[in-house]
Amino acid sequence: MDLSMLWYLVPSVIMLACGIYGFVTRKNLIAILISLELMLNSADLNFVVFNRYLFPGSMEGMAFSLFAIAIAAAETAIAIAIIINIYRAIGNTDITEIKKLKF
Amino acid sequence: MDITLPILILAIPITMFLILGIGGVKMSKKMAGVLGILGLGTTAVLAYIVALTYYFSGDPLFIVDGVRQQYQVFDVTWLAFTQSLVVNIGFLLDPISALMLIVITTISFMVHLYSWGYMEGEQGFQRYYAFLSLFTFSMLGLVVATNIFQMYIFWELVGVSSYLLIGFYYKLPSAVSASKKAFIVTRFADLGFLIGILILSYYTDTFNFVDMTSNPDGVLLSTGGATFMGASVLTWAMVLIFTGGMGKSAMMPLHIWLPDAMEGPTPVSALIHAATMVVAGVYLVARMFPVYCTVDAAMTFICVVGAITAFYAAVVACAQIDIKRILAFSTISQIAFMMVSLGVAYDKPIEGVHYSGLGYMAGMFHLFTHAMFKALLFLGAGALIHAVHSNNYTAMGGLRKYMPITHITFLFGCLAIAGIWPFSGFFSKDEMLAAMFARHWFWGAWMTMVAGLTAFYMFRMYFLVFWWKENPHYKEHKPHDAPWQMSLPLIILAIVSLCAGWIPFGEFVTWNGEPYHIHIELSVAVTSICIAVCAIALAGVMYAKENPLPAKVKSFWPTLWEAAHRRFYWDEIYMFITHKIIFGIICKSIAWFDRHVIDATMDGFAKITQKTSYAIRGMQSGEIQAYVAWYIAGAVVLAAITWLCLI
Amino acid sequence: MDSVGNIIVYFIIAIAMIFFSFKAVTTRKILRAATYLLFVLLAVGVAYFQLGYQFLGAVQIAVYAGGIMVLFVFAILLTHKPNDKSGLIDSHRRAWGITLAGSAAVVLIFALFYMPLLHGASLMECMQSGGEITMKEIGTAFTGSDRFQYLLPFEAISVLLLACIIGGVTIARKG
Amino acid sequence: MDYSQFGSMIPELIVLGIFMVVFLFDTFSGEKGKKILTPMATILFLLGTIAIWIVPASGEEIFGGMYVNNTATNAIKAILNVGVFIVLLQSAKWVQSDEVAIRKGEFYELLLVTLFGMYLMVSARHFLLFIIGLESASLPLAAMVAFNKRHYESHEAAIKYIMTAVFSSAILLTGLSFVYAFSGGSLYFSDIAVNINRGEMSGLLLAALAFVIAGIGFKLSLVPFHLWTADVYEGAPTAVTSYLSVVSKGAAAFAFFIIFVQCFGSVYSDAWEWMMYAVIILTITVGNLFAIRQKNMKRFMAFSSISQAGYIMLGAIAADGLGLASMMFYIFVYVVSNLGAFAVISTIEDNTGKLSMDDYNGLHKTNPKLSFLMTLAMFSLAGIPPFAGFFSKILIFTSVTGTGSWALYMLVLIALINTIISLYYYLLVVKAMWISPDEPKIGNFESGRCQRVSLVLCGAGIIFFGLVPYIYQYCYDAVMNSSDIIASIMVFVFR
Amino acid sequence: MFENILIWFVVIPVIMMAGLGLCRNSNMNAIRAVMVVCSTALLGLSVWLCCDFLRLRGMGVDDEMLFTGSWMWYEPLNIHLAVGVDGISVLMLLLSSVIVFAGTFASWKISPLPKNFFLWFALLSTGVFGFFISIDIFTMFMFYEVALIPMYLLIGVWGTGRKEYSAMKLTLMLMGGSAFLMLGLLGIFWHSAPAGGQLTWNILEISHNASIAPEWQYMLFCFTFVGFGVLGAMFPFHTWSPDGHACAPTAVSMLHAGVLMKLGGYGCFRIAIFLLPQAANELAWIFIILTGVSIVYGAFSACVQTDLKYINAYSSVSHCGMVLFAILMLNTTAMTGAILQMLSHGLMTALFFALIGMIYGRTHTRDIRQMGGLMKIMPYLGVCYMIAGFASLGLPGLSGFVAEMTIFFGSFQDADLFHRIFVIAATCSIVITAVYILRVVGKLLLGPVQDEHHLALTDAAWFERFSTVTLILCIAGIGCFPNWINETIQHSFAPIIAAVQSAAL
Repeated sequence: MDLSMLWYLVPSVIMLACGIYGFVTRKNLIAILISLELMLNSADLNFVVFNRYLFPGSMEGMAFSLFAIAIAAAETAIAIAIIINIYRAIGNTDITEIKKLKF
Repeated sequence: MDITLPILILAIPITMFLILGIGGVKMSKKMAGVLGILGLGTTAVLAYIVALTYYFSGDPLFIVDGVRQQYQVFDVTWLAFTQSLVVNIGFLLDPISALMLIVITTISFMVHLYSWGYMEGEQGFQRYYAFLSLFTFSMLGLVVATNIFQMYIFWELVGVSSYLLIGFYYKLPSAVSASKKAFIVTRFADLGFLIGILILSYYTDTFNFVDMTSNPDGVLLSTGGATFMGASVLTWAMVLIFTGGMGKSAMMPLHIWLPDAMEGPTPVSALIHAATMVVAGVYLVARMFPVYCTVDAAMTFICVVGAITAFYAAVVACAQIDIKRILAFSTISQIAFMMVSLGVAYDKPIEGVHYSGLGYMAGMFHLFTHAMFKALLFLGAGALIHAVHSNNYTAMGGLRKYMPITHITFLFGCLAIAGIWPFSGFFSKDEMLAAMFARHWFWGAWMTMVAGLTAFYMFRMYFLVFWWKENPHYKEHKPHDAPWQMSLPLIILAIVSLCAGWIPFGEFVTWNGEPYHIHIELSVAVTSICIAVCAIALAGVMYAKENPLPAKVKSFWPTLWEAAHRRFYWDEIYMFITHKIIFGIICKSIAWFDRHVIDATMDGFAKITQKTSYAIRGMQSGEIQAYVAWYIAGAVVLAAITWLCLI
Repeated sequence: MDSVGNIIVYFIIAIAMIFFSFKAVTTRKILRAATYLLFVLLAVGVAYFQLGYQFLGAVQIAVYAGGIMVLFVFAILLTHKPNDKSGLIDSHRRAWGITLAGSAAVVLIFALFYMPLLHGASLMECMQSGGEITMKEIGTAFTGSDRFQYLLPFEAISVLLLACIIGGVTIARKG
Repeated sequence: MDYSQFGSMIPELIVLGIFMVVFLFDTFSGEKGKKILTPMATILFLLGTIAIWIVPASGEEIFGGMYVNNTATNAIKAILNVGVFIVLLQSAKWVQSDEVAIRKGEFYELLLVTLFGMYLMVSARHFLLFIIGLESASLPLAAMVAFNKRHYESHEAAIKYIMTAVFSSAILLTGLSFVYAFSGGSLYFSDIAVNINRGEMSGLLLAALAFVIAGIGFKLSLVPFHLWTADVYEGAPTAVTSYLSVVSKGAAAFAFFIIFVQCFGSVYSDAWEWMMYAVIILTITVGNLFAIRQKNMKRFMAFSSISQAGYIMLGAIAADGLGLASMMFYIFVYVVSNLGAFAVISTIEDNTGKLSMDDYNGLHKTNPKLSFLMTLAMFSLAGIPPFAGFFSKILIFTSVTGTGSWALYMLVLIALINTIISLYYYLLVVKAMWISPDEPKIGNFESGRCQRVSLVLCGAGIIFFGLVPYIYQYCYDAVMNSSDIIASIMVFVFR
Repeated sequence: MFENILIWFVVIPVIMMAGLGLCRNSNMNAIRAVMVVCSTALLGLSVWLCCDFLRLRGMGVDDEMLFTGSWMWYEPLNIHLAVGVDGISVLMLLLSSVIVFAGTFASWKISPLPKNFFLWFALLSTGVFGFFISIDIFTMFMFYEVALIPMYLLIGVWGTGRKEYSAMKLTLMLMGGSAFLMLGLLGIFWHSAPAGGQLTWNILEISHNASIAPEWQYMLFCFTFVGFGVLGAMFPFHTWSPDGHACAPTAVSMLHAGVLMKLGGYGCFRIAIFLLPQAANELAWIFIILTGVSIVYGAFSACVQTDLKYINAYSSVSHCGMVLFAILMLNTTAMTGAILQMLSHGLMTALFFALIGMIYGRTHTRDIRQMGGLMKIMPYLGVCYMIAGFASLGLPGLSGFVAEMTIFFGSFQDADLFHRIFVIAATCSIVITAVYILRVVGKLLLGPVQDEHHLALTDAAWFERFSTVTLILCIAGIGCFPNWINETIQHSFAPIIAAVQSAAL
């Protein structure tokens, strides 16, 4: 039994799908951010897997993941700052209450 | 020939029109009247000089070996459609145009003079004279046209002058609608004329009359035997051109405008709707005569139309109350007479006929005499109306004592039109009837009957106006003869009507310019005089004194009388077609279609856009999650669809 | 043929990833969700180790599981009372979520299966042909300016992080 | 290791230099010094802009081909700089207001960093650098969007922006990870271009392309990746909105062209031409349809900018030198036109606080000059000659039809029909200002000095940029002198 | 560049705009001074151009275009500012300057915002003049659109009635037309030279190259013809015209109906037929049907309207339909007629709209049912209206007659039944025209006065007289002496006819 590339890619895709599901369904901003982290992780994992299986001689994918982690950290930081701001403004982090701007 | 005079003949009236039209407002009435009369007088003198020079100078330009020639005094390019199809404006002198020059300027001058008295005190006196000048110009331009297109141009111009003059009393709705009717009906006829010109000129590649009439067979050949819907294209062309003539000359079924045109001032009716413009159709046929002769069907058509119209108009005239209407129908009838006369003529010898072109000469002769006596009658009617302020004979009666000059001159006119020797009408009518009998007994018999009717209705009017019984209103308003400006033309015209028959007309006007010596055909003359006298006698019996006979006759067959009085409902039919069908159905539905279908479609695009805009606004629901749902759905669908489509 | 150990480890991390991802997006308690996320991150870190990228795995655990999770926990504690449960998700929205996530997953998995480059090489073979990446190589790559070296991105991301700090400060600053 | 390579990144260094000066000055100066921050930043930036226009681009690939500053990228940077300069002028009054005065240093810093990120986006020839540039250009923007702290809308806009941004970056990263699978192990554009070939089309590559389009489409606000746009534009401070709508979009469009032509040029007609075909139609149409109903001027401009993005992307679907030149020209014209409109909007907002289109009724009675400029801007955006917008539109249409394919003719037809819809709503603004019989709701006021300068600049740009052909010539020459772009077009786009 | 006389046709309006820009809105006299000086200058310039053109032609200069000049504009796409005129353009310039001149006087007392009004008016004239002098299709199109858009504001701000709706509708529909047009022009450009040749926008070069493949010609012909046809009020794209004209202020209606609608016809043969001759040969029948319908349909629609401007707008549909109809006949005479009709319709519609504006300015209604007997109250205007009406219904001696006759005789040259039927249908319009013109004249001018209040109204003021007299003189001038126009333009068709004929072979 070989652990081929797909063995890693499929869970990664499922993780992505979970992230999408979470984003679309959760009401709490932080929960949504958590879903986003899942999606980002899934992408990182893809890079690493492709790097390992397809281009084992180079390290582009790994380097990309490394930077992606840093970017994800920055994104999370900004997002959390804004969420806290929202919390200060409206007293909760329920996304269903943040839809004043529409149509 | 020097071209100065012909140019002046055209230039003076149009200049007068411009001077009076633009400067008239600032002018006194007297000045305008004098200017108009002087201008027209000069024109008349010049026209006489030109015409008499043409007839009598013996110049080889005009007459060669006794044959009168067609001579283009000038012919300048006005508009070039193509290399060969060029519209010229020119001045053609030939027997009929010279004749028309005389007729037009004479009558016009008389009318100018007469109007000075008749129109005194009317508002827009200057305008009136301006329009008269415009009309004279147009009519002169029409008759001297060297080509059919020039004729069409002036044809339109006389139409518009007629429109303006009929609508002279523009504050009266009836005058306005009458003028509109006149213009539109003739315009409709002109459409036929135009299409006819289009067809004809396409084949002949020329507009020029001389080119066409001098070589009618060439015209026939040029069509190459092309046919359309079973008739040759030349037939179509000539019939359509004749349609134009039918409109102007008020032939059935395009006659309906002429009776209404009597809404205009009476002198105008005398000038335009009796003497000159309405004979333009006759003139047109005469002008194109050799070409018509190549198309038998067209000639037959002219005869038939003329015959029917003549009879119809005569019958209707018997049942009218308005004296101008009676005169109008009589005009229609008389013009139809001329048409038939032209229709029976032929440019080549016919077996058993001693002179096949007689109808042509006779028609022209009648045109001339009719112009004189009909103008006389109209002017006389004008004097009557001037005196009693009504158009209806019911307001008249017994006027012979009050208005002796009018009475005598009017009687002269009636006798002339009835064809009583020695009045001019006798001679021309006799020639016409002779020509008809020569061609076929039917035409002769039919038209003799019409001549009888003519005598009857004219004298019916005469008796009802001058005899019958005195109208009680005279006590308040004593009618009297008109002032000298009006009486003078009456007298002159009466004399002319009396004498004109003695002119040896055939020496001057024949279809090919060769002289023809008129001789009275005794059998025809006697017959027609007998019938006329009988008719006059009948009229005398019925109308000379007040008696119940007319009422009895009327009640004997009331529907006929009513129908004749209502002109056999032609107006109602036209009203129905124009108002109900064209306006009510076609125009309204097109306008509706435009607003509610086409425009609505355009607006519909806008509405659909707006509606879509509202329909899809839910996409922008304000929820991030929905946004992201769209986002990911978009990306996935994009991938999936491309995948399905491309691989 | 991969070693049984690898396979077992694989299954553990795969199941952990799938299970905890699922739990993280379905649980109604936000703190639990954060915890499940932590497990997922750890599992991914382990996967990196297993794939032979130790440095990356370490970074994953340090930055993600360490740093970012702390941020999350702080944020949650700042914005929530203990035992706060988020409201029930309405079925309408859940259906949409499932549809979207499902279709995305289906399309991508199909795409992966039909990928032309897919070759059945086992992890073992790949590990052998590539081998591990040493810290030295990584260090050189991150400070070099040649091809396949990342000095410029490295510098650039430092600007990005500085900007994010400024941004965070701006947002958080009162007034 | 050759650190001297940094020396070739002149535009970036200039921007970073200004950033450092502002940052340090802001941090260490006292209350008094803060007063000259705005003029200082503006003047420095103006000098920097001039420097970028003047200093010739080296065109050499540095960092192993990861970064290149050729004439085309230099030109687009210069264009972006013009936009940022106008934004700086416009925001001069706003940053002095109580609400943001204490944070104005941060405003400039974030602005400059995002600009730096955009520079990287357009110059990147490696996906890693590109992603970093993209994130630098979008993450600090979230902070800028949240700048009006006392306004709830600002927060809502910020959260919507950041959430969508992170989501889109996750999607983009996923897409790139799939691209990586086809890349032969290298994320350099040139390598990917060699390794992706037409024979091996697969679902995964299509998914990758779709995800990359979605990822960049977020920045460009292409439909259906645009939904954040209107809300964010409406909620963000007007200065930030104008910045978002032109500068950020312009950079993304250019980067999009570079990526899709240089990397994916070989699968142009197999894949992404059709994706973009659909996306462009959707973008233009949906943007227009939404714009019709808008009453809030900023929201209105948001939808207008969505549809404008569709037109910009026509340059990408043309995928040749002419397309790129036209696109750059379009961006430039769009910058002045849109900023002209925003200049008016922000002037009015700063002075009266009014933002609704109904408030503009009868504006010409009190503020004829502003109305006039707004009219010019609207006409230019709608593509009416003799204003610049007409030229940019017709040139971009020309470049698209140049490919000679029927499908693209139809695309242009659809775009042209959409210009009618867009004309409709642009005219609504004109109508409000000139035709509406209502009494004006906005009184007469004196606009600030900087605002006036920006208004004049935009007005002049709108009038002259089309009539004077040098701008287009500049873009065209810049593209034609960028050998790497031209080479990639020659090699990969098969006609 | 400025040594070329044609450039001044654009420069003067620009100077006009600059001059207006310096005036204040309240300073009516200064504004009028600028307008009068500049529009007189334009009139003088066009008369001078006309004379010079005739002189050169008389000297035997038989180039297709005279006074040509070409200056590179957008080099990468080979876009030039290329100018040149043939007889047709000369006449069109003359017409435009006459109408701008008359329009200036017709809007002597415009309010509010006179300065802005004249600014947009000047921009409109820039577009019109620029269009007629251009021989580069890019600049031509640019000027075309320049002429379209000021209409929105001119109608919207200074119009009457449902002005917002109408202005929007007019603008959007015309822009819709120009969308098709633009696509057509782009197609022409990209096929303007054989493979490898230098692509060009220059009309003369394109027609010289004759390199557009037939299958492309078909599509491009439809696009360009429809594009221009919308402006030429071709059925079924004419509905902007009634609404737009009804709401426009006087001078704008004059310029729009008088000149702008001519852009459509001019463009149709200068671009659609000249550059795409083969398609013109083969597809003309489609548009002959549409334009034939326009002629009759417009006339019938006009018969039942009650608003003066609607009547005139529908009559414009009919008359402009005739222009396009004649152009499609593809022979010299008919095209000459089309040009004459453009001139004639331009002048007489301008006159009509000027008069309607003046009447409306006094009575404040345009509904013919509420008016009557105006001839008595304002004889000057009444007479002018009648003259315009007579010109419209084709009275000889006025321009309409000449134009229509040339069209009919030209169109009749085409011998097949299809053309004949449509020609005859078109000739029928002369009767319908008479019907609606006389109906209006009868209701409006003649008959009893309907409204007592109208009795107090005054006749035309001096500037109104000036404006109308100018137009009437031109109408009568063309009507009485048409042949010089024929001679001016007849050579101009040679290249077009040659192109069409060689394509037919």
